[in-house]
Amino acid sequence: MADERKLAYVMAFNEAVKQQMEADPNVFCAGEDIGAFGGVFGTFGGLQARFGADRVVDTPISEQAIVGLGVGAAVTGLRPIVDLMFMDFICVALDQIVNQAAKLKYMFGGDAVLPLTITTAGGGGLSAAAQHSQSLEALLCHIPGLKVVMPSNPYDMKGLMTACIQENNPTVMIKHKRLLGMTGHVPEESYSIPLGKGNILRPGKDVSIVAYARMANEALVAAEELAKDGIDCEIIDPRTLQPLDTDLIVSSVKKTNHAVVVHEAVRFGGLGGEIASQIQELAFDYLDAPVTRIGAPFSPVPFSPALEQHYIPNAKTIVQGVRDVMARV
Amino acid sequence: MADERKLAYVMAFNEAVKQQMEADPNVFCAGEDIGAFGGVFGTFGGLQARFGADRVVDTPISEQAIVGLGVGAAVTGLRPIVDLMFMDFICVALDQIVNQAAKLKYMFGGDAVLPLTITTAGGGGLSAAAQHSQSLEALLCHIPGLKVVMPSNPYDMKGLMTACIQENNPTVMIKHKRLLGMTGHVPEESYSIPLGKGNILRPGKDVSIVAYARMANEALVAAEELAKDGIDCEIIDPRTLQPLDTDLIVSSVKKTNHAVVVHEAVRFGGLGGEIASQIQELAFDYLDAPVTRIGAPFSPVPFSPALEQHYIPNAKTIVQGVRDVMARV
Amino acid sequence: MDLSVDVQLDLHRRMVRIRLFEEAAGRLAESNRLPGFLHLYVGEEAVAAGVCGALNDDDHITSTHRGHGHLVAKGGDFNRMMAELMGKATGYCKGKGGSMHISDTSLGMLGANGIVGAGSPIAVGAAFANRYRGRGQVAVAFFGDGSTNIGAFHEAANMACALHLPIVFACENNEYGEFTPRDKTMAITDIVDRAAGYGMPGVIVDGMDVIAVHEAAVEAVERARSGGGPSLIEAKTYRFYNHHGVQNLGLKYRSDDEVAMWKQRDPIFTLEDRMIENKAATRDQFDAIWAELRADIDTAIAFADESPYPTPDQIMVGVYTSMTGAQ
Amino acid sequence: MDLSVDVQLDLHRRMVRIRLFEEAAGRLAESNRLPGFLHLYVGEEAVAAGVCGALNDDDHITSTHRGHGHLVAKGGDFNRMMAELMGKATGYCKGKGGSMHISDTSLGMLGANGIVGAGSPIAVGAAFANRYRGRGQVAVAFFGDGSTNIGAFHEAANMACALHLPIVFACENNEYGEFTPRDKTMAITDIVDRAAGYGMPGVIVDGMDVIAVHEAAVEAVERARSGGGPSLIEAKTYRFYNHHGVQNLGLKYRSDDEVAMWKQRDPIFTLEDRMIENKAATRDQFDAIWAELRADIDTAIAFADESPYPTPDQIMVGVYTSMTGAQ
Ligand SMILES: Cc1ncc(C[n+]2csc(CCOP(=O)(O)OP(=O)(O)O)c2C)c(N)n1
Ligand SMILES: Cc1ncc(C[n+]2csc(CCOP(=O)(O)OP(=O)(O)O)c2C)c(N)n1
Ligand SMILES: [Mg+2]
Ligand SMILES: [Mg+2]
Repeated sequence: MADERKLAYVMAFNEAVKQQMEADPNVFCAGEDIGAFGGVFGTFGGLQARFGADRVVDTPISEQAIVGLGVGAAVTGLRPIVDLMFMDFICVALDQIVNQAAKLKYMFGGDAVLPLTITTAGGGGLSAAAQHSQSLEALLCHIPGLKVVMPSNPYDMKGLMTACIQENNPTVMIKHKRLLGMTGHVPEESYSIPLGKGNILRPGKDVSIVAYARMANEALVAAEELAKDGIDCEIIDPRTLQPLDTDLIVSSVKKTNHAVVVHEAVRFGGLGGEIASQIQELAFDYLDAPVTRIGAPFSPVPFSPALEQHYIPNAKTIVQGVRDVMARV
Repeated sequence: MADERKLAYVMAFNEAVKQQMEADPNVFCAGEDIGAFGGVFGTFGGLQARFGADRVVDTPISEQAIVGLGVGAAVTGLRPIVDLMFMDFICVALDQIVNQAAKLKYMFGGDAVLPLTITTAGGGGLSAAAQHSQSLEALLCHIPGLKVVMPSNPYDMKGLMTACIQENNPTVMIKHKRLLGMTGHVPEESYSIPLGKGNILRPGKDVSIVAYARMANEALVAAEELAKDGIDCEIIDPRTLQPLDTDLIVSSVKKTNHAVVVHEAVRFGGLGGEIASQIQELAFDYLDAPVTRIGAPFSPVPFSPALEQHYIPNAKTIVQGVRDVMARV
Repeated sequence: MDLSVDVQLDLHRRMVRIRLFEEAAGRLAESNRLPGFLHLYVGEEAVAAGVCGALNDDDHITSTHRGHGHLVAKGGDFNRMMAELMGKATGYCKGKGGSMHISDTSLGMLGANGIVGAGSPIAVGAAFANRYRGRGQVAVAFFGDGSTNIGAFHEAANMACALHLPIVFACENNEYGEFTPRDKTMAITDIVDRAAGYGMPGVIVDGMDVIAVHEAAVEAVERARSGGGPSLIEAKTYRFYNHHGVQNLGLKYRSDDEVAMWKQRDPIFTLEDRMIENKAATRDQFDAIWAELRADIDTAIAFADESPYPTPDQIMVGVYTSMTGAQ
Repeated sequence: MDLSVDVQLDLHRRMVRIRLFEEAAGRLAESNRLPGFLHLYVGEEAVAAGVCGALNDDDHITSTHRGHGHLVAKGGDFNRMMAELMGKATGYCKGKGGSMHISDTSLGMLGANGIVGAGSPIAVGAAFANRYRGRGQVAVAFFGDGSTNIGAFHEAANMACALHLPIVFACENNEYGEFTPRDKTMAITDIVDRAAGYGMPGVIVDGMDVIAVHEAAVEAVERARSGGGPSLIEAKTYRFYNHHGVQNLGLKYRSDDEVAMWKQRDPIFTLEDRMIENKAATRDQFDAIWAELRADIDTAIAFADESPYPTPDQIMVGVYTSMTGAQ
């Protein structure tokens, strides 16, 4: 529709936070430069002006204490949103994420509720080099107690971020830096998308492409290209990586008999291994070819655009991967 | 042989360190309680008395600075061995491991050599609960720039630890806490086992079991049980998880047509997903059944022995997993 | 400050409860009836008791690997504690946490913690929430001398000061981190020297004197409660047993003389002697208290012994608040 | 200390080299000729120059996200620096690191660093190695005011003091971390207040006065070299441009007056004026220096422009020292 409301991915995030802060006085935000400045990506823009410095808190450069602030405030009854500017910085705060936030409830025998949302920005494509471009979701998805979300478009961003804030468990919401400016239809009213429910971005019958975050969009481009060859791709965006919508993925593969899993993260040890393994475990007899995984090669993210553009998977690599799978006899 | 030299796993580690310190004055050790006390598991026992407090250094409780000490000393020409008492504590130091040690050389355009060995102790079975029992190797294996080693017996421990110290890249040597007292043949003279070379612990023709660290030993027990049913297991211990000996694994599966991958880590997102994916990618046409993965369920490690004994995979779960794979038609 | 006899007896009771619980746990551990690691608080009772005696029920504390003392001082239930240490289903954590994660959120005790330093940032979060709600609650972070060398402590202390939160940092300086003496791991003698670097007041107290600890805690808690911001209390204390377990393991790292010297300053007996001297209490009274609490311990051990172990179907329970995320 | 004219000219030259490099980089960034983030050092030249002027070639430094200034001050080559910023194969890091990872281990410059605080522990390692080898080398950790709030800084400072290592902690206190002023992120005014908490001496210097910085650095370096252990120098300074890039982005977070006040205290012009006043140098001399170094910059830009980009086959090169671990 020509007159549908459009919003950028970054503003969809912002709107979800704003609406939840309006709805629930226990929601607050804390992070570096998110207050007066609105966050380095503008994700928290305008929120301090609206809700005050007590609810939109500028913090020191102290990622461990930022997450700890969230853990302690969540377990004593608030609903914190704490921001780690770049996903690479989860490494600085991982103890609070993995050993505290994720495990507290369990270690306490269930006697704790942690409605904590950790937000961060992942992915490459900005020539930001090896410490500001990583996709480290595999580290988080392996940790019982966490939920991990990576939206691929503005609509999902708003709905998933709303769900994260409303969720009674620690969630990690990973924005993709290269999608911040992506615009799309986003309803003004508040809505949430259930965590753990994937989405068929494009129905198809020949091959199932499982792709998330920016790669879901690359897969859509690839599918158009492949359609010209008569290859009809079904694109599944799991949206939430933990918990993973295994049913959706497996039932698609049972239909198409071919699967390609794509992520921007390093291929070795990435979440693609989990997804591919589940597919072959649960749809073994339906597979006409091995599940193919597409991911970054085994090196840190290089700085130079001349290298990085070949490092990150894209529509072209996906086209090639799908062709290989389909060509197999 | 009755008179072959036997040594405990922990002493095999100790002997490798001692011999390398004797051979190379640039090798030193640093960590918490490793000096006068010899390390909480006795791994560094006697070394400070022998080499002095300048080469076997007690540090503050500062895991980031301990690894940083190693990074800085390695890049300026020494060969540090830095110890993180429990593997769970890599979360405290992950930035120095993942963003510094692993990437420095690459970010410098290759202009750096980092002969750094990080040692730690992983695994459960001691009722040490959720923050002292984890198997987090999957987090490390996903990171380009690191090598990751998990020996399953004293012989491999000495040879692999020697290789780690001699290696010109950052390595993480993960001792398994429940194997520390395991004894076995260990030659007195120094020897090294190449990183990246797996080992066939037991040859067999019916099913390939890929298992490492303590699970390799459980697999050996399982194999005896399964032999009674006439199932002949081939057990592959990759020993080094990064780089992984894919060739050895795949050629075994091509022979047996069945594969079971076992680790103590949480199944979801564990390294088993990578191994299973590689197997189905490279030996798809040889597989008579899907690759089965055995790992811990998706919860933190519980404290009570009444729970933990059912949480960690063991010979019994492996027997069951293999039977299921073999029963499939 | 002149503490009333009631307050003194309250502090005494908290200390004796800790002592008895810990001695019992130590005995059980020595006869291999407790699984896992056990870090005893014996010798340091005055710190937990003196500080928690200054708190309300709805104030929060975070703790360390050495956490039983803090939970007892905050009002922890012997039965559920002992059951937890034995890994029983009736324990505080239903057998999932054990000694290192013992907790009671209803008492504001946000968990023992197996990661050195990790409790302090969580206390900062609790303090933030307390101010946010505006009901005058405060938070206390307990931590050891050794833990002040780790980054998390530093970040927590600084953030608490930057945000001017209602929190007290309570340091148990027992001069050792595990088996390594303080002077090998820091170039300062007093942890309180770190307070100025964050912009908060700090005070050293005799950690073997529960009255001294309590008076400092009352002042710090009052400051926090009334909007005066964070402060640090360094209590000089000593653990009478080993870092974990009871006996010294392996090499000897503390001299007999040193241990004996500190044991002479036993915080409980010191208080009893003083109160008797001041005619604030009698030996008979104290004997009765010990006897009463000893009986509670016996009850707790019996309760724990008779309690069932959790069943394997409980492994996956309690990972998420509503079970949706598991595979 | 009375610095010789030669030393003053050397410090001046280091500063001008930084200024020219950074101004050129800023211009290139504004015309979109530099990929990625760019954190300029303009305004803070006296710190890198004053400190590095006190070091030998084989001493080590670690740096920050704002690292060009440190590399230039340690003797970095314009051509390779400019090529790196453009992502060219001839750059210091062969195009793999860029601005945030620029480094030259042969000059003892152990890398700019994209993780705030992460350089300091690495400097501690270098200092350890230097003492271990016993050749009298020292290490310097450069870091910002904001980074002193992160755990890694704290652990590094404490460990250096505990091990009594030959190291100098050089703080560039420019009063902001990104877009947030110091008083929002810490309750102290002077970073030097943190030194006592580690047991090291600390000194505040005027970071716009290269002579003052240099004199403090000479003393600290001499202390470290002669076995006197770590110390901290806090240089009060200011960045003239934005946190990254040149223009202020988004909201204004510093007043025009504040920026103007600091710009008046330009470290280079201050030194030039003083030297001219003292008859230690003439305007002509300075003009010649600027002209000479400007020509070097032009050469560097041309070199970088003409250099090839790395080819895709280079992606997997340099991950491991001998390529065995990759898949
Ligand atoms: C991050 C981390 N590092 C190391 C350890 C191992 N550890 C447990 S207790 C302890 C000593 C703590 O010393 P201190 O803070 O002084 O407390 P104390 O035991 O003396 O009460 C150490 C090193 C740990 N649990 N966590
Ligand atoms: C661990 C980490 N947190 C946050 C950032 C983002 N960041 C980059 S520079 C910076 C400000 C650093 O302030 P300061 O240390 O004072 O250095 P300055 O930029 O003022 O020179 C921040 C927050 C980062 N790179 N690393
Ligand atoms: Mg201590
Ligand atoms: Mg600054």
